[in-house]
Amino acid sequence: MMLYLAKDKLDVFFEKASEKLNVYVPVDNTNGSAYRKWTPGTVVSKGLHTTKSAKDFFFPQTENLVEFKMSGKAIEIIDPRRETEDYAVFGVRACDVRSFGILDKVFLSDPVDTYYKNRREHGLILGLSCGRPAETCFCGTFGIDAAEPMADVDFTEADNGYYIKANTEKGEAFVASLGDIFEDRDAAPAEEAKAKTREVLKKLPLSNLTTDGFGGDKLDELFDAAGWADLSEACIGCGTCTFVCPTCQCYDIRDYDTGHGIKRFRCWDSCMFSDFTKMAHGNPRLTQKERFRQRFMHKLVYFPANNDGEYGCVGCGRCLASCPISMNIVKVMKKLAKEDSGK
Amino acid sequence: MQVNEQFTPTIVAFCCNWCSYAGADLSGTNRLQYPANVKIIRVPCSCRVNPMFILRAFQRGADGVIICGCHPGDCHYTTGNYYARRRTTLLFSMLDYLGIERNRTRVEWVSAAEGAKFAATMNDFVAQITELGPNRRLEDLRCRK
Amino acid sequence: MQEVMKKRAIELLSDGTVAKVIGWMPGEFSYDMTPAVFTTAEEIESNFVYNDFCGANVSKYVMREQKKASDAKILVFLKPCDTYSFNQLTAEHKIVRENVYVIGVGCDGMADVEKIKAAGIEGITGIESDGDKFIVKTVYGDETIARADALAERCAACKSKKLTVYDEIIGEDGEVVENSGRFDLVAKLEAMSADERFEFWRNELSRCIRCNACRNVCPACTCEQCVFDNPKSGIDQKAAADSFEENMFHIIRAFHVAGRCTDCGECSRVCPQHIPLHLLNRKFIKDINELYGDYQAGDDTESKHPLTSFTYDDAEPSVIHERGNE
Amino acid sequence: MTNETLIPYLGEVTDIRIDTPDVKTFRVLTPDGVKPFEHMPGQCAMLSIPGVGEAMFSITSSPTNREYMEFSIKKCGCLTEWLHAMDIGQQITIRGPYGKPFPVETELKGKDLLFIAGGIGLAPLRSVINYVRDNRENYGSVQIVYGARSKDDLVDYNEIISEWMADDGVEVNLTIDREQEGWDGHVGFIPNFVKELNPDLKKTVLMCGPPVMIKFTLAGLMELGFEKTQVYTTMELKMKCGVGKCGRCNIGDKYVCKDGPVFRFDELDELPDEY
Repeated sequence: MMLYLAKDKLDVFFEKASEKLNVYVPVDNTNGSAYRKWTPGTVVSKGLHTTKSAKDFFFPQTENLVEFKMSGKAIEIIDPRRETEDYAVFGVRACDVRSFGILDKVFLSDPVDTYYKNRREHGLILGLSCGRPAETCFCGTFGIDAAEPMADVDFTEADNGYYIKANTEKGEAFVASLGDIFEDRDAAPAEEAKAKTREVLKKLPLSNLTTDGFGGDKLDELFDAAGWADLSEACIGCGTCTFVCPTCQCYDIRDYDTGHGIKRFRCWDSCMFSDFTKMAHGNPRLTQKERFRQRFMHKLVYFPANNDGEYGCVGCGRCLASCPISMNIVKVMKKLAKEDSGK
Repeated sequence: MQVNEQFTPTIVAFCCNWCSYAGADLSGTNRLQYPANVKIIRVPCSCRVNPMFILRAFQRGADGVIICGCHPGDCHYTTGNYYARRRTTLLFSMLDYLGIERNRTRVEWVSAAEGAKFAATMNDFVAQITELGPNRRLEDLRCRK
Repeated sequence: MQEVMKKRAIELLSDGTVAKVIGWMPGEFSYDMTPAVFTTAEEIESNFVYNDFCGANVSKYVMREQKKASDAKILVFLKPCDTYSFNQLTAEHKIVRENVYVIGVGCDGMADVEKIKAAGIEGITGIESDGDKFIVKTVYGDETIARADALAERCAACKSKKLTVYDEIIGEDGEVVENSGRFDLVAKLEAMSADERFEFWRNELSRCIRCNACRNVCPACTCEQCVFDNPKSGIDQKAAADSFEENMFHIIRAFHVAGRCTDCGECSRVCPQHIPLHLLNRKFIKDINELYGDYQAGDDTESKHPLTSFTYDDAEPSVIHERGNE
Repeated sequence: MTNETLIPYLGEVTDIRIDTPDVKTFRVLTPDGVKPFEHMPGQCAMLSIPGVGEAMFSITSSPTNREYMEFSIKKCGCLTEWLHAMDIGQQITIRGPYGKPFPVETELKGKDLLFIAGGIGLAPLRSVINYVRDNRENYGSVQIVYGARSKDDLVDYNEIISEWMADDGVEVNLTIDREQEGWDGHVGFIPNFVKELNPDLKKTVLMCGPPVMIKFTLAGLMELGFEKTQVYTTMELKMKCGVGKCGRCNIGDKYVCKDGPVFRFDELDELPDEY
């Protein structure tokens, strides 16, 4: 048996949940979607992915770290943080759920990033299994099952409603707190829907992509691979791939002078930008080739080397859809693997 | 927008060194009054005013920006203000297009002899901005005091 | 067309006319071509593609290649709209024209996969052109879409199918399109109230993630160092931390290319957040046309840009304040 | 203040010494007049002037100095220019200590040490040198090879002459790049000087200086018969967070701010050549 929520009761669910915490849902905008706070009347997007990933919730694009007041030679240091509210994010796909685990490995490792941790602890993830994966999806390559997001609570669409499964204590408590809006039902339709999704996943064009040839021990072979020059040739050095990526976590720390104080904020940064490693005495990555290589080496070699073989990519396919010149991690992996096997 | 009685706008006036700044000077020596909340920034020529200057003035809390230069034909550098004229026209049009109150910006040609015109212009502009209220559409919230 | 292009590229490479060829290489799904530089006949033979999805404007790559080696002879295939950018870059001395062999490629408009996806077609594995429609193969079964419905937004309002610069032509040269309707949306916005316009642009620009794709892809953005990257400028904002910065970046960028923008539409094409950035550039073009006379950047390499010229009786800035509907 | 990694402590500059035309040494205390925090030789700290920037600097003073912390800083960028322009009493912000120190309590113990420094490269090594001098019984012989462009560019020449040279069991070899009036010491570049000195192969080398000096000196040491496992250096890359998260100083699977800045050359060999 499984808990079930009829589709026409989804709004009731959001309303009930909103009494306890802020609920964010994907909402359509021009040719894409983004998370918005649910309010009565909000229409939930039916799309597969939000344009940006859900990492914003824990690691926002910009965030104030600390403020300074300057007077003469003296400085006053102010911690600007306020209490974080509890919130839930609905409609998170399996790939994005996995990405949070990857971000955790960075931000929750010693020394813990308290800004991130705070948001993470206040957030509840409501996963949604995929029904119609896109051609750009390759989560299977990284061992992710699009039918089982493994979030705090998983929603599976079937039988004109959602089948609900809590995977964590936090999720269970949340489901229990909503009381009787769910009904008990036989789980068979949910299993059927998942099986159907898995069938589609097998048919996807990138379903045969493997991580063979990549990993923490492949530094020497891959770093000097001939393919990087061709692959990076057309790269325009923008940050699109980085900013839509659910696992990219590099950041910059900058000061902004407001005229009556200094706000020190951090913001997303991209290793694809020419000034990423530029310092007073020079720049160790002078051309786009090196910057481009860094991004993919980090996901496919450096990250697994430091994290028990786990790759820094979840196969969500956002970069495939949004790169201005259609260069992406799949093309990189295929070309380098081909080169490697040709040796 | 509700007009706040207490509202005293911050006005930034970019004045060309050769005409308008001298005009401001003359209005001062003639003891003509214009509000103290007009902050004059002296520039070598009205065409020195980069669109960025105007935006940054708004960012840092200006409620109105006025650019004053020599009358067309009288530019110390012969043609500078002709270029400024095209640039400011296009920029103002763009700001208007973005829905930012068009009356927050103005260009006036004020010669070195027009001290009275300078004071009158500033008084008029300050009144206009006071009526518009504080700049909210082109404001950097971090800079709000 | 692809085969003719390949043949000419190989011929010109073989007879030494050029040393490099700028074209496209295939992607994974037949709609995701990547611009590429070829140096051998074998590479072209096996990896050169040209189809309805090669919309990227490659004129800026000529500049990049010349920066690496200024005297290398380069072959580039340019669509009509790309030729305008090419001319503009030549006029600004960013491209050495003598070292480029331009093959103009006739164009009837490029397709945009976003439009196909927006029509609800998912899981695309292959797209075949079939007369006035596309047959789209997907994991959920085959679909068809009319070519007109898959046409990129910018191509639907094409300003010109005329090749303004070429050494030879493949396909057919076209004409400047009269009444292209490209200013319709701008005019619609102008007719709105200031509040509506503000609302419209906040909604669009607030999605900006400052990935810089619009800037980096823009053939008019050729500064050695952008003011937004220069730590000494005081506005080297890396992220749009405030709504003001979202506005400023796009106003300044549009202003800096005003008069030089050829309206190629790359900025809107590459925006991952689908912000209609071309509407900013088109506003400037429309204003310039109305205030200072019709001007098309990249028409030729001689005429003076409207912002580096003037007439004695230009309109006063006050014309803006005297317009209708506040 | 809190123990938040990204929120700095307050520091106050209590003394500024002009060492060379472009190097000044800043003494930093907390506003209460105590040392900001404890560290080990080779570790770094993030110094910042709010509104100007934040950057990583190696701590020049030795941990055995219980009273204050010192930073020798060369003027070369935006922040350092600001630091050079400030007066005594100026408050700054400081956070740290960051990075892995020289292994003074493990691998270096009991060893004969050879320090090779070029220009401002003496800054991180000075901390080790003074630490070793203060714990003399734990280490063997100490030889210091230090070179700069000119006599005026030798950082804190005073301490070198009056303290290091006066120490028993510390050999100091100085060199400058070009002949100069009032200089009767060695003239020549460091790589060649090291070869001329022909140090004992048993020594462990700690080296820091401009990349080109490191490159040629290392080659020279290899020629003499040293092993890469005997040579340590300390690196510099752009850093923002200092705790291995912002990704800027990432080379291979290492983060220079966390896994470095001190590396042994055989460890560096395993990293991609991107520094």
